[in-house]
Amino acid sequence: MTPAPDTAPATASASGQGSPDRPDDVLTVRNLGVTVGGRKLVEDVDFTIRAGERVGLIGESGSGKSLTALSVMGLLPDGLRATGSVRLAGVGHDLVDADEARMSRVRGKEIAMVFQEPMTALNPTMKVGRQIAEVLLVHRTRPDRASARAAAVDLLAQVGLPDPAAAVDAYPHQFSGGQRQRVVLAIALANDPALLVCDEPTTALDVTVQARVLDLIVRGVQDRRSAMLFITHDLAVVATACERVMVMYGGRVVESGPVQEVFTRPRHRYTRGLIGASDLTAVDDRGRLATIPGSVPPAGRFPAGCVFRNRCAHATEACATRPDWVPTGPDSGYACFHPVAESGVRGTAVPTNQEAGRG
Amino acid sequence: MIVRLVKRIAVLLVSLVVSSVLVFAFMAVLPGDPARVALGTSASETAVAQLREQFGLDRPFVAQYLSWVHGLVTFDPGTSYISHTEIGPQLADRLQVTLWLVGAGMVLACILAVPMGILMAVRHRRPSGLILSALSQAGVAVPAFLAGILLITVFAVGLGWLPANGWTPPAQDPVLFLKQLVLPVLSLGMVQGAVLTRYIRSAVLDVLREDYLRTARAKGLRPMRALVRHGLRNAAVPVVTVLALQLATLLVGAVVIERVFVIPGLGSLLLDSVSNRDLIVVQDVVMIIAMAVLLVNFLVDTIYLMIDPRLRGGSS
Amino acid sequence: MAEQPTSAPLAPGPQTGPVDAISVRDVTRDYRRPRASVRRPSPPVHALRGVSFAVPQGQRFGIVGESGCGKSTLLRILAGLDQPTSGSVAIDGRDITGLRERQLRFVRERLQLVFQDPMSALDPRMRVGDIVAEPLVAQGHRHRKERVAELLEAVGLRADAANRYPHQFSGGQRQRISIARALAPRPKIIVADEPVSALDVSVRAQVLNLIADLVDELSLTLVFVSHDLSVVRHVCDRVAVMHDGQIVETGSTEQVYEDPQHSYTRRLIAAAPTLDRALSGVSAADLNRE
Amino acid sequence: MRHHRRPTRGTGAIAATLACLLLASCSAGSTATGGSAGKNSLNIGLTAEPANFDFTKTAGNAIPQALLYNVYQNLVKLDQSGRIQPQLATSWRLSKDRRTYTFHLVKNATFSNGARFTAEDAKFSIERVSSDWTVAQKSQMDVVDTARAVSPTELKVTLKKPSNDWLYRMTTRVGAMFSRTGVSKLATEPVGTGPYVVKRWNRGDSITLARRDGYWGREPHFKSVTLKYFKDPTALNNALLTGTINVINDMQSPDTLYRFQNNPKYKVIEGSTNSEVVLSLNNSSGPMRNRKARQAVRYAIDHKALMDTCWAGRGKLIGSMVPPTDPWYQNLTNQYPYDRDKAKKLLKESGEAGHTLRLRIPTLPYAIACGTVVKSQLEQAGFKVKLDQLEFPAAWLSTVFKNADYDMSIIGHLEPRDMQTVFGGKGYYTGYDNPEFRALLQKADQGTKKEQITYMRAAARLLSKDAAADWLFLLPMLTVADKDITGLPVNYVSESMDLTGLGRS
Amino acid sequence: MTVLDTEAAVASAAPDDRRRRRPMTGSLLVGGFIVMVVFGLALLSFVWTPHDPTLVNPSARLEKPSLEYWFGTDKFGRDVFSQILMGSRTTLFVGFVAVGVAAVVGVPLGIVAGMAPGWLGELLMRGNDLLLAFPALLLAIMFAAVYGASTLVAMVAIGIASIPHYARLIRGGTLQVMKAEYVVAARAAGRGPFSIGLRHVLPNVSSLVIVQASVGFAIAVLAEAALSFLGFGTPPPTPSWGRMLQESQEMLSVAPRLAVFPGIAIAVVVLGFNLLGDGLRDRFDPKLEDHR
Repeated sequence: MTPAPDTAPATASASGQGSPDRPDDVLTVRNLGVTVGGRKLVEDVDFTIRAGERVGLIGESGSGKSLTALSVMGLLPDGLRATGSVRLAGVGHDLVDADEARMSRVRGKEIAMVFQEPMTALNPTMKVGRQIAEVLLVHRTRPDRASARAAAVDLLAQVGLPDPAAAVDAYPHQFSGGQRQRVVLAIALANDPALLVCDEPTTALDVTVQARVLDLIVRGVQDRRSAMLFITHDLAVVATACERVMVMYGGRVVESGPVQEVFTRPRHRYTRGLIGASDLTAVDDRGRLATIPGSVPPAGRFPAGCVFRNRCAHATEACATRPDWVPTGPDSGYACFHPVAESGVRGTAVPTNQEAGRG
Repeated sequence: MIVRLVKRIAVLLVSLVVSSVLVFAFMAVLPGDPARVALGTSASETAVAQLREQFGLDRPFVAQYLSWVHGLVTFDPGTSYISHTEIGPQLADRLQVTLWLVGAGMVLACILAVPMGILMAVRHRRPSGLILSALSQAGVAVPAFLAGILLITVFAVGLGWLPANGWTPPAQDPVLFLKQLVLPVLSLGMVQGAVLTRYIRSAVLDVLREDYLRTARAKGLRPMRALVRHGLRNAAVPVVTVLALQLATLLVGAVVIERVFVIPGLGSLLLDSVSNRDLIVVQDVVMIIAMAVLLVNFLVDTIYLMIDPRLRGGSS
Repeated sequence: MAEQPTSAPLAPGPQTGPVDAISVRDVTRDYRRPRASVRRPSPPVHALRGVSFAVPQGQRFGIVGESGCGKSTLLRILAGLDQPTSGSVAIDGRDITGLRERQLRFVRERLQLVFQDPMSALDPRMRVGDIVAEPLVAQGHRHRKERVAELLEAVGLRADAANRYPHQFSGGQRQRISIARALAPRPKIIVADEPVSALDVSVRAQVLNLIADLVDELSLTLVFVSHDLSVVRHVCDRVAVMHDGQIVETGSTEQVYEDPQHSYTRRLIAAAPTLDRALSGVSAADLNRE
Repeated sequence: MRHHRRPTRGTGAIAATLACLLLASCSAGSTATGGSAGKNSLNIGLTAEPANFDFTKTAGNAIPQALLYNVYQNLVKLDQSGRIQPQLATSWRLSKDRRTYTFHLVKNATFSNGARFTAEDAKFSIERVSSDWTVAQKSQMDVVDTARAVSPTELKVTLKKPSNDWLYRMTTRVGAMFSRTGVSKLATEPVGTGPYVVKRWNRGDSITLARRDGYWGREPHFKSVTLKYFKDPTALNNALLTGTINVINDMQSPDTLYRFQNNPKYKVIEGSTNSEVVLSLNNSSGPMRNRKARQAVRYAIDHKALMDTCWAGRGKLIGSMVPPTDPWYQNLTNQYPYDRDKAKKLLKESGEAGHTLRLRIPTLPYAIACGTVVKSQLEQAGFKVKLDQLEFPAAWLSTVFKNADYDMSIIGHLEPRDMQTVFGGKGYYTGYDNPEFRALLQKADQGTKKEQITYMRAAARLLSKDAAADWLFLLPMLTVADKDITGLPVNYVSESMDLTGLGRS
Repeated sequence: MTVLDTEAAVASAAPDDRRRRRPMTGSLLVGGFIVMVVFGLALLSFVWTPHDPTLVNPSARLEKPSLEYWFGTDKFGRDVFSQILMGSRTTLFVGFVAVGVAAVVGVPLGIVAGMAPGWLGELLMRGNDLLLAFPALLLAIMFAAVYGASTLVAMVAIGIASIPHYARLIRGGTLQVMKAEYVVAARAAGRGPFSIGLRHVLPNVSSLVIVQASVGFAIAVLAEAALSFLGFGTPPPTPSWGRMLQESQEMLSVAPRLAVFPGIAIAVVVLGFNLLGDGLRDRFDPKLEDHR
C-alpha cells in the first residue's frame, strides 16, 4: 500500500520499516498484489521478517491472507497472478515471477510451508518416511536413501511422534489428524528453512492437539532461528505463537505492530472491532456480545478507499480516499483517518461494555 | 487384506453361478427348436426326436443345466448340435484369436492414451491441450468399423502394403499373422485409445487438484516431477477401472472389427451360432464372456489393493 | 484416564418443578467395524460408554469435547435419529428409545437441530422459503407462507429472501436461515451442533447474540455443543465435559471453568489459548504443559 | 534414487514389436502375396461355410458344393450343360420296361481309406439313403425297389416304376458313393473315392483340400485347394484384389464387377445357375389365395428394371420355375408383361386391395436388394406392402418355410429341377395345390425322354398362367478369377463346385 | 417477534448476486448447437424432405450430388439427403430409448442403493455389477435373435446394458448427498425416506443424470451403427445412418460419398452429445461431478 504515488522515497515504505534490508532480514515483501481477471484480491502488501522473528498475519475469510502466503511460495492457483517484489535473503532472484526451475530449488530448502488440512496434505499411497526423505533427497541435503531415511526417523522423533522407527514405514491413513500435521511439519523443517510459512496450521485440530502442534512449530522455528509467517483467523492463537502481527482486511494490511501493542491499544477501527467481537467474556448489560455490523463482502468486491468503511461506524467522506499508512514504530503502523484515540482502553469496542478484566 | 480378498473371491463365485443360471434360462426361452434347425425343416419328426434325445434336450431343465455346468468346469463343453464337433477346441482357438486382437488393440490404446491423456490434463488451459482434446473427441466419435473400412481402402486395396483381411494362426505363418494383425489392431486401438485418453485426462485433472500435489510442489518438486512421483499412481485407480470395462466390452465388441477384417474371433462365433441356433455354443460363448468380465473385475479389485494401501486394512 | 468421571448429582432433589426437557440415563452406543482379520471379528467401537444427564426446561446446557468424544452420536440419539445400544432417553418425560419413526412424531415437533457447516446445512437446489417451510410441510401445518416470512424477519432477514437460493447468501446469513428452519415447528428444545465453529469472528458474535435473543424470547431449552470452550462458557448455564464416550464432569459453567475437578477438564482449559492469557505472557509451551 | 516409472512400464516391449511390425510390412513393398504360396496351390473365396461334412444329415448346399466330385464321387455326374456323364460307372443300360438300370463300374477305384470300390459299396450307399439319411432329398430314392451287385464291377438297380428323374438324381448328393468301412465319422472325416481329401479346417476361416496320392483316375492339376469363407461381400472382393484368394466362386455383389472387368489382371465369367429368385406367394392362406390378386402382382412387377436395379442387370429373366439348362426350358416371360394399369384393374377386381401384404424376406443379399424394389413397384400399382426381415436361416426357415406365416417372400431355390418339390409337393410353404399340375408332372416322370419334355413344358406353362408365384429372375453364376486360372466352370448346374478340371496356365 | 437488533436488519441479503456464474464453456456451446441442429433436422423430416427417401427410382441410380439430389442417390436411386434427414429421426429415437431405459431403471436403483443401509446397498451393487457381465452388444445380439432385429429391440438391449453405469454413478452421488447436513435436518424435521429421496437426493444428483444421459446418447448412436453393420440394427425400409453405412460399403470405390455422408452424420452427432456432456459437467457443481 504505497502511501503516495511511486515517487515517494523507498525508505518510508508502507509498513513503516526502518532502514530496508537490515543485515538479518530474511523476507522482504514490497508492494505485493494478487489479481484475477482484473479483480484485485491483495493490494500493496509490504512487510519484512527477520531471522528468528515470528510474524502473524490475521484476517477473516476473503481478507487475502492465504493468497499472500501462497504468492510468497509461488504456489498461487491457476489464473491468479502476483505482482510486486518478494525477496528472500540468500536467494539472488525475486520470487514473484521466478520460473519453475528456480522456484523449485528454493521451495522446501529456503522456504517451507505447512498447510491447513492435514487429512489431505500427504500422499495416501506413499509411506510417510519416503515423503519426508523426498524433500531431503530432492535438495541433496542427504546423499542417499539410507541416510535420508535415518534423518526422517530423527525428524519424526523431533516432532514428537510415538515410535518413529515404526512410523517411518506406516501410511498416512494410519495416523490421526494431529500426527499427520506433525509429519507435514517434519517435512517443512527437514532442510532447516530460512522462512517457515504456516497457513492456519492448527485450525482443523482439537484444542489439546493444537497446543502440542503450536508448541512444536514455535520450538522448531526458534531452534533453527528461522523466520516465520503465521496465518490464522484466531486472535488467541496468533497472540500465543507470534511476536508481531499484521491485520489484513479486504486484501490490504490495515494495521501492524507488536502483539502486545496491537491487541491492547488497537488503532484501526477494524482491529478494535475484531478484538471486541472475539472477546466472548465482554458482554453488554443484556449479555450480548460486541459485533461488527454487516458481513464481509466477497473477495475483490470491497469498497474503494478504506476497505472497511462500509462497516465502520466512524466512516466519513474522507474515508472514500485511500487512508495513508501512519507508521508508529520500526515495524508498526495503521491506515485509518479516524483511528482509535491513543489512550483507548483495551476491549472498549462498544461504549456500553464494562471492563472485562477476567483472567 | 486377506479378508478383503476372500470376500472378493466369494462374490466372484456367486456371480459366476448366478450368471450361468441367467444364461441358461435365457437360452431356454430362445424360440426355434435347435434340433429342428440342425436337421433342416423337412426332417421327419422321428429324426428330430432322435437328435433331441442324443443331445439330451428331452431331459428336465435342471439335469440339462447341471450337465452343462459340469461340462464347463471340466473343460469339456460338449459337442455342437450343428457341427457335431467338439466345442472345446473351437472355443479355445476363437478365444485365443480374440485375445490377440483385443490384447494388442488395448496395448496400442494405452501407448496412445497415457501420454496424450497426461499431456491434455497438464496443458489443460493452453491451446495445445484444447487441440488434443478436440482430436480425442473426434477419435471417440468415429465408429470403429468405419475406421477399419477406411484403413483397408487406403493401406490394403489402395497401397497394397497389407492384406485386406484374413487370419492365420501365428504358429502357421508368423509374418503373415503379424501383417494381418496390423490394420485391425490399428482401427481397434485408435478408437479405444481416444476413449481411454478422455478418462486419463479427467483422472489426471482430478489428481492435479489434490492437496498432496501442492505439498509435493512445496517440497521443491517441479510440476511434471510431482505429477509423476505422486499423481500418476493415484490416478491409476480410476483408469484401471475404465481399462477393465473396455477390455470386458471388447471381448464381444470386437466382433465388428472381426467382421470387417474376416477374423474368426469369439464375437463372430457368437454371431454365427446365434443365427444357426447352435444353442450349446451360444451358451458357452456367453458364459466365457461373463466369466472373463467377472475375472477382469476381480483382477481390478486386487490391483486396487496393490495401489491403495488404505484398502489393506490395519488402521492406526 | 484412570480417574473416575466426577459428575454433579443429577437434577437436585425430587422432581419438583415441571418434568425435565431431556433426561438421559446410562446411554451406550457401540459400532461394529468390518472384519479386519480372518480369525477373530474386529473389536466393536464404544462411541458412548454410559452417559447420563438431565436438562430441565428452559436451561442452556453446554456439551464440550474434542472430536471423537461421542458428542455427535449423542446428539443424533437425542434427536431420535439413532437408537442407543442400551440405556434410555426421555424428551419432556416421554421415553423415545426403541420407538419406530412413526411414533417419534412428538420428538419432531418438540426438538429441532441447528448445524455447523453453513455450506452443507441448506439444500443448494431449494429456495430459502421452501427450506424454512420444510418442517411445516413434513408435519402438515397450513398457511406456511406467512409463517416463513415471520421466521425470516425473526432471524434478521428480509421476507423477500424466501425466493432466493442459498448460494446467494453469506455464511452468517445461511446460519440464520438454518435457525429459522429450526424454529418453524415451534419446538420447545433446540439442539445446536457447533453452530458458529465455521463462521468468521465478526459474524460469530452476531449469530450468538441471535441465538441468545431467541432462546430468551421463546423460553426454549438449548443444548449447545462445541469444541470451543470460550463459546460454550458465554452461551450456557451448565456444561458437561465429554471425553472418549463418557461425561467426565458436569456442573454450572462458572464452577467447571473456575474450579475444574477432573484432570481432563483441567487439561482442556489449560490448553485453550485466549487473548487475555496470551497477552499476560502464556506461551505456546505453557499451553502444552499438563 | 529409484525413478518411479509410469505404470505402463510393461508395454515398452510390446510397443517395440508393433513398431517393427509396421516397418516390416511397409518394406514388403510389392502387393502382399497373401496365401497363394506355390504355383500348384489355389485359394477360392466363397460365402457360405458348411456347418460340418455330413450332407446326409445336414441340409444346405455348402457341403456338397465343397465335397461332391472332389472328395465323394457318384456313379454318374452332370457336366456343364446339364448332360449326364460317366464317373464311377463307365457305362449303363436301361431295360425295355425302363425300370432296371445296369451299371458297369470302373475296376481300379479305391476309397481314401484304402478300401477298393466295388458294386457292394454302391449297393450299400443306395440302400443307406433310405435307412440312415435324414435330409429332405432322401425321398428321391423312394422309387428304388432293389439294388443287386451282380459282380464286383456290375450293379443292377430296379425301380418300382419308370422314372426319368431318378438317373438325374444319381448325379446329386443322393448318388454319392460311400465305403462300407468309411461311414463312422461322416461329420468330421469324409471318406470318398475322389482325388481330394480334407487336410485342415480352420473353422470360421477356411477348409484346405489336398490331392491324395494313389488316386485311381486322372490327377487334377492343383496339389492343394483352400476354400476361404467370407460373410461380407466387400471383404470377398478385397481378398481377391489383395491376392489373398485367386477365385471368387459365386460373386454376390454384381455392382462391384466393374472393378474387375476392365482390369487386365482378372477375368469375369457369367454363366447361369439353377437358382430361380422366386417372389413366392402364399397360395393357401391370406390375400394371395385369390388368383386375380396373384396375377395383379405379376403384372405390377417391371422385371427388367428390377433386375437392373438390384442385381446390376446380371442374370436371366424367366417366366416359370425352369432354368435354361433344363431340357424342357421355354421362354415364358411374355405371359405377364409389365402393365401397371392392368395390375391396378385386376387388384380392384380381386377385392383384395384393402389388405396389407406382408413381404417377409430372409437376410440374404439378393433378397434385401430385391425386397426394396418389389415393395416400391407394388406400392406404385396400388398394393399396400409391409416389409420386414427375418434372420436367415433360423427365423426365416421356421416362420415362412415351416409355418407359412407370410403373404409374400423372396427366396432363391437353388436345388436343381425343383419345380416338382416346390409346387408339386403337399404342405410345401408355397401352398400351391393343383391336381392337374401334379398329374402332368407324374406323366413326365414316367414317360419317355420325349414325353418328359412335352409334359414338363405343359406343367411350366400352367404354373405360370396360374401365377402360383412370380419369377423375378434367374441368379447368374458370376465367377471372377486371376487371368491365368483355366478350366473354370461357366454354369453352376450340379450341386458340386468341381475342382478337378481347374488348372493354371 | 420484534426485530431484535438493528445491526441484524442492516445485514440483510447481500445486494449483488453471488451465483458462481461460470462462463458457458466452448464445448457446451458447440455441443448444444449440434444437438439443436439434429433435433431441427428430425422435426423438419416430419414435415418436408426433398424426395421420398424410400422411393426406388431405377432411372436415377447412383447420381452424383446435384441441385436436384443434394447428396446424390444410392444404388436404388433413393435420394441420400432425404435418407440422412429421416435417419436423424431414427438416431434420436435410438438415443432416447437407450438412455430412457437406462435412466428409468438405473437412477432409482442408484438412489435406493445409496440411501439403503450398508449391506443392502452392497447387495444391490453386487447384483448391478452382475449385469456388467453382459456387455451391450452381447445383449443386443441375443435379444435380436429372440425378438427379431428391430431398432427398439436393439436399443432396449443397449439401455439395459448401460443400467449398471447409471446405477453406480447415481449411487456415488447419492452417498455424497446423504452425508450433507440438510438431509439430517430433513430427517429431524420428520421427512420420510421417500420424500427425502424425491425432494433432496434426486434434484441434487440430477446434474449427474443429465451429463451421463448426453454421453449415453452418444454411446447408443455408435452402438446402433455397429449393430446395423452386423445386420441386427434397424431393418429396411426405415432409414438409418448405420445401415446406410453398411450398404455403402459395397459401393465404396465407385461412390465413396455413400459412406462419407452417413459416417460424418454419425460422427457429428456423437461429437455433439459428447461435447454437450463435457460442457454440462463443467457447468454443474464440480464437486458432484464424477468424471465418467
